[in-house]
Amino acid sequence: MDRRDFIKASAATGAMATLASCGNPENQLIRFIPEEPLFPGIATWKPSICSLCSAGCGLLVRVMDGEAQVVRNGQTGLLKMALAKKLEGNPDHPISRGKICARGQAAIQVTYHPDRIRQPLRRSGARGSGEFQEISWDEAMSEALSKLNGIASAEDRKTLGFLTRPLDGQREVLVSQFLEQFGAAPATTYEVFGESVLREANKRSFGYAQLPTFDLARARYVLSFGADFLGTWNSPVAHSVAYGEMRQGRPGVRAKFVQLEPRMSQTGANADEWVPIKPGTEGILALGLAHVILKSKLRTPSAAGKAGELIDGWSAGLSNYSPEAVATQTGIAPARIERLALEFAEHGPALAIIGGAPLAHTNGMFQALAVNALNALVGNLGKPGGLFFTPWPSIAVGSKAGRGLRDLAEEILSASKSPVQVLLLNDANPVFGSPPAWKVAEALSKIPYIISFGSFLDETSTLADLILPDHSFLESWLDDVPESGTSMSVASIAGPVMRPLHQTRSMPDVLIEIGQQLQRRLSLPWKNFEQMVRASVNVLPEELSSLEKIHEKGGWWSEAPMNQPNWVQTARRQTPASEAQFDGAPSDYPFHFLPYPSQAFLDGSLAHLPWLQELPDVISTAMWSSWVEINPKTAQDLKIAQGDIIAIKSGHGTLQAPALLSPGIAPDAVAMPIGQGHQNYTRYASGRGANPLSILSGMTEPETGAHAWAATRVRIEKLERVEQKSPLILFSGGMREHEETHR
Amino acid sequence: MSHRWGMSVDLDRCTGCEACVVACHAENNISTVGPEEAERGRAKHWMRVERYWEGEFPDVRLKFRPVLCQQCETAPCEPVCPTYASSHTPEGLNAQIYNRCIGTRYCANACPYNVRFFNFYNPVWEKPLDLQLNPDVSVREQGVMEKCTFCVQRINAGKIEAAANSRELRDGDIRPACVQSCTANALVFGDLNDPESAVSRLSRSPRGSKLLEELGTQPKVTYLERELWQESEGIRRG
Amino acid sequence: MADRLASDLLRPVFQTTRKFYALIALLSGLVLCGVAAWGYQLYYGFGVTGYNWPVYWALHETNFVFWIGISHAGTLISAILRLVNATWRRPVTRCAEVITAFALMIGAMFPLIHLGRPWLAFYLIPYPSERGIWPNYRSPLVWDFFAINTYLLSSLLFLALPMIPDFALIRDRATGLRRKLYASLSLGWQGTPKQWHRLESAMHIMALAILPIAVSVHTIVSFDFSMAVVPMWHSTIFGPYFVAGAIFSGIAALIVVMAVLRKALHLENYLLPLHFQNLGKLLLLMSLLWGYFVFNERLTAWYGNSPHEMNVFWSTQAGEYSPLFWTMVLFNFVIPFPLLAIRRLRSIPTAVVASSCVVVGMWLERFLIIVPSLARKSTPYSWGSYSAEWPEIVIMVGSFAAMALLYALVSKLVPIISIWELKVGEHPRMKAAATVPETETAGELL
Amino acid sequence: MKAIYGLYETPEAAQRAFSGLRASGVAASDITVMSPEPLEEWEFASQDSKTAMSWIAVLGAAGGLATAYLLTAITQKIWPINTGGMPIVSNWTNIIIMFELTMLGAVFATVLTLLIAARLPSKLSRLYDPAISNGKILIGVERPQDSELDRIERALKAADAEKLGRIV
Repeated sequence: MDRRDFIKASAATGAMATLASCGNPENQLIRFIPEEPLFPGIATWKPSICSLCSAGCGLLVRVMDGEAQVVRNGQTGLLKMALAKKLEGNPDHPISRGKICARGQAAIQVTYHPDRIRQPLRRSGARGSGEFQEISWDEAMSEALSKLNGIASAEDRKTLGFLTRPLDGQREVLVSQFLEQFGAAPATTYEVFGESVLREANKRSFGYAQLPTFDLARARYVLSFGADFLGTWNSPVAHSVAYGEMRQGRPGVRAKFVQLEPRMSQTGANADEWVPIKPGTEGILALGLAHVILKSKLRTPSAAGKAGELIDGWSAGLSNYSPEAVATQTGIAPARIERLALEFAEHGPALAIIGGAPLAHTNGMFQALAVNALNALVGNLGKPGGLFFTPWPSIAVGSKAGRGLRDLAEEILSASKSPVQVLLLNDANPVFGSPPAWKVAEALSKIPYIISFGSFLDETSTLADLILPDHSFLESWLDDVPESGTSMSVASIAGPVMRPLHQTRSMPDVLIEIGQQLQRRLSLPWKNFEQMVRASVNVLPEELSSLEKIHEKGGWWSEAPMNQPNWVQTARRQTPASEAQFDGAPSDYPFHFLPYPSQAFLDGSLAHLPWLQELPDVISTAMWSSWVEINPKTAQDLKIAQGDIIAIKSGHGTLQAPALLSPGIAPDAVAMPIGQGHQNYTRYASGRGANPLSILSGMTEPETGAHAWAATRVRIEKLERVEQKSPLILFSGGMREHEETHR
Repeated sequence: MSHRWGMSVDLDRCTGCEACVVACHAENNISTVGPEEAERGRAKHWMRVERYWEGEFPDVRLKFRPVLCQQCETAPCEPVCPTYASSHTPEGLNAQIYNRCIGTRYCANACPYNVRFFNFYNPVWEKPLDLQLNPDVSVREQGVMEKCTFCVQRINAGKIEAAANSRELRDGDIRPACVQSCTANALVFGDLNDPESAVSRLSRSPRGSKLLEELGTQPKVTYLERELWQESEGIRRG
Repeated sequence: MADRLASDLLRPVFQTTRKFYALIALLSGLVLCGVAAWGYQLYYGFGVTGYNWPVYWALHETNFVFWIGISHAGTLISAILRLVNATWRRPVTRCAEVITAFALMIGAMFPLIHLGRPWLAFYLIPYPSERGIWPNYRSPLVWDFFAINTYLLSSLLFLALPMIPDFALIRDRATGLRRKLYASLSLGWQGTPKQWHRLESAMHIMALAILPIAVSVHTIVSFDFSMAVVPMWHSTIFGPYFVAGAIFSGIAALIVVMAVLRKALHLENYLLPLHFQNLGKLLLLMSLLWGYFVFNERLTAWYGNSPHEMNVFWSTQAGEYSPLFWTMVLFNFVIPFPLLAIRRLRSIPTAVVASSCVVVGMWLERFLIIVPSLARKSTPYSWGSYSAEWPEIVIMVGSFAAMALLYALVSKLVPIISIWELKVGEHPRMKAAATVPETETAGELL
Repeated sequence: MKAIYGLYETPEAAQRAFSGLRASGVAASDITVMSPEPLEEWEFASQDSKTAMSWIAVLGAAGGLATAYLLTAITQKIWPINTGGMPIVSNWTNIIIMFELTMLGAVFATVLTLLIAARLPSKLSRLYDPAISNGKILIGVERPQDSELDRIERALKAADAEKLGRIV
């Protein structure tokens, strides 16, 4: 009896079993025979790519046979199919090295989420009412086509908009080609924690518009300016793997790690020395350190090359950044500044990292350039234990940047007739993720027709008129070129690990299909996205490009020489302002408001996963809740106790959240994790907690237009009456290992 | 040679990323209890990352400590169980045999580490989340205790694999979900009866200590202390 | 004289007032509520209680220990009094032994109630099962199983045997159905010298046997806690501490019950101030003993200053449980001591007040032993707290109602004072003993 | 069956009747005595007061001990489960079970002896008179020789019986 028969048989028997067990009359079981070779109870491992964040960790997915209740062309039945059971890191993959973070571990719940959109939806109620009706793909596609054919003239075609979270690999290529051929403007990309400031700064300092990669494993001194690089920033898994080596990987050598930040992050908790610093003064401190180093003649200004030249007064030794001057601004004692500077200069290879909040100030560009200069000064660029840039394989094609979200919203609101008539919305949730001042929600609702590719109803996709649900990443063809995190040049490529659970279609396939069925047919030369991905491989060096080989590995990678910084084309520019501007006068708004990406939910896009909701945040130990971190002394002055619901008021709004007394935050600041406070995002996240982004000012970093989300000041009021109860749910009891309860 | 499974936890590597916590849920079919129950203290985390504050702002430190069942040699949870639901396997694991458990919760009281969890209600996976359940691990009904098993299903799978390829188990063949997922490689698992295994070597480290050692439970999990940096780069005990 | 005795003491058996039926109705109602609450807990799952991680034992266990403690009123005391042949005991013994029987039955319910899967409770019974496995004799819970059953069986026999002659008495006076009933209950007792003699020697032997059993039972209950390495549980003093506490609460309960019977059944001529005084002295003694044990336990913990123990210590002394703790001290010592110690204050009402305080105080003591230790175990990260939900509380109320109900019913079926023993007491030769001055009786009983 | 008896108000009277009967040549063992309370201090109520009850109790205890030992040690041997690093046969803990069952054995043995010795339960003998539970003491003779009847009756009357009963 050959395999297929065996499967048929087992399927049939299984059918009896299920019939007997569930005894559900209306699903008269039509048996779908699997295409995959499946053996009951035998697990196989398939490579994939984690697409929850932009790091692009390579995955191995444990796949086993199982019975899923599915709907196929109107018929309900049990499908014996390969089911993903567990996600693990791909040991060969240069980024993940066999590991993935907590969020990656939970990513599998995206595929099996009970509130996933299971087939196309058409809006049936008023916009934002969240009322939709299920329709067939044929209906959905014809409606979408008619809308796009509706904007036929060259003028009108400009009114097609595309709003997406930053894309990668062939998806990016496809979208830009689609828009270009259609005659529309390039796509608008948005994510809460965009890295445009750092990319631009790196372009100016080193010639690479790219996130940096750090050789932590071989570094002996790490100075991190507010970068939560072990938790949520850049490529956390790659960093953590290297961090382990940095700590205990080298006999007799253990690097020192100093973290400078006003609120202790998960990364800061691991520092040998944690230095609280006034928000927005990180760049000044960096130059202060440079000043000491130059003064002590340990390095010469020229050592910093172009990166130094970008800084005013660099060659003159940064005379106005004396420790005393810097101390008054940063709040760090002069002696400490000198000590840190000398340690940094003497314990090479040394590494300065900046990321996260310090870049989200109005002076973010200055801060980035300052830290870049500091790196350059100690000469760690492209050196072992230093900073370098991941070399990209020829497969990667950067695309033109479209309008920023803020400009888009402004244009739409200012014009009488919306300059965007049809909007394609892919996997971005700006209504939740952008400051109210930008008025994104109003702008979007002014657009006559919105097509969303979302898998879930969230604040933004509820505004859509038509929803063409995308596959989950485990069901799709994936490719990705990691921006950073490795010294190798990498192109991750993976096919689906399981067949679609619901009646969904992958967004690229839909684009290709639309492109080919438009009246003005676009020349997209591929049958489907799979073909496109396969084709893309051909540009890789010949001997490596056998897709089979790539496939079982989960991608293509080769040890390429580390990118040395290339100084060309970095034109001398005006140094940006060094002072950070804040929204709200200290007199009315005495506290810095520091939102931060939460360990579980990142920017809030993962708040719908129950595992992550119930994951105790490692510092607050809170589950299913949002909270405001406040220094115990401050709390005492304001008579605020643990768990009291307090009001946070900024010039742009008010939110309510329970107070969490935390010794790890400056007395003049309050911090709040981003992620909760969804009005509408599946049964697990809706109406839970508060969203700090909703009270942020719209200030931006002037040179890139990136949102300065760390630049808002607030005041705190203790509430006597609480409107909606959102309790603080902590997993832990005690705060300290040895409570002072002796006699 | 029979095995004695053990683990070492390098607190100097651990970053508190909690990948282990979620990995454990994914591997062992640990149900989430939801906000209302979590608020009432019924959340179940076989693996947790304890965090302890030291000092006050600005001179404040934070310590992380992953805590799971310590698989004690002389486990306080075992003798108190009236039905042998909690007993010792030949390979030194503290087994929890769900079928025998009548839910006295005595084992949980006797356990100094509070790593045993009670099912106050039947577990729920809202469809189709149940499709993710690991068929190698039984789900626990209302009224029984559950706890870390050192991923015994993986241990057995590893042995079967080795036998199938007619070879001895190699060090590192078997990795519980938490160890597999540990991003900084702080967790190391292996056979303590093999003096050359990574875990044996680490357990002998001068930085090593056991949790609540003074209680004489003889845990098989060794914690390697976090170190402090010194100018000289000579290494001082933390 | 025999007639007066019999008619007084048998009145409740032969006449039933409307008040009595009302009382029964009320109590049965409460008991049903308790049963319903348990049903609710069974049906919806243990989660309906306030139990949580890490406080896995709380109110149910408190009530278990409390009731087992109360049970030490009867059999133990009456056994002691029999052995030292304290003649004033005669009216007291039976109503004391009845407490034991019922308190044990009720207490033994709680281990069932507290199980996560009570339908599997039979796993504790040692029999060659298809599961090919026997109970784990290392587990204190199995010790409980044996100890409590032993104590219950022997207490029931100890209570039942002396009833036979009184059943015979009723048999000879009753008519119709009641006669049939008591005829069978009296097993054809006819009072031959042989029967009398064997009965008395049997009672003597059982009194001897029951003393160590009673002591062992509450020691083993204390083992449930002291065997676990939990701060403030793992203590060698727990055995005697619990036994003392048990007798303490037991006597208190007995005094309250006697006072109630005295009023309700008009036994003023049988339950004399003398009895309350002597029991009061016993209570005073136990109160001192209890205080002594608490001081020992607290002092060693405080002096030892081990961090884990101190966390629990302070949570009861000054922390969230301190109100309960100091109430306990007030009720178990500060109030009862003067009331019982000062001669001028001695009276039935004061004895009752003191006893009621002690009953409450001892319940608190059980709670304070169980919950704070679990809430503050060794790793501070896993600390928690406990607040009861309604199911536990209703079940607890039900258990108290059950005690009252059973007692009321038994006082209907059996003369609550052993008539024949009393007769022996009133026998000319005995007359003297019944009226000896207290001091002497006290000496007699110690 | 034939029987004759008298009921007496006080133990003194009963004793006189008893002595009278003995004097008139009735064997003590043939005399039936029934009283509403134990009256050991009187000769008539203190026959066959010897008993091995306490020794039987000790035997019962021994039995209980043996059972307990087998129950614990043997089952631990046939189902050897290692818990908490304790020995397979953990006598320290078994002692507790042994103690309890020992005591239970003693109690059961005692009660059984009582029931057997005191012939409980049994039917009431026809000689019994409910008046006993009103405090009367019954002295009587079962199956007397016809020849003796008058002598017995006289003896009983002599001790001024409240009531004389004859059962023919």
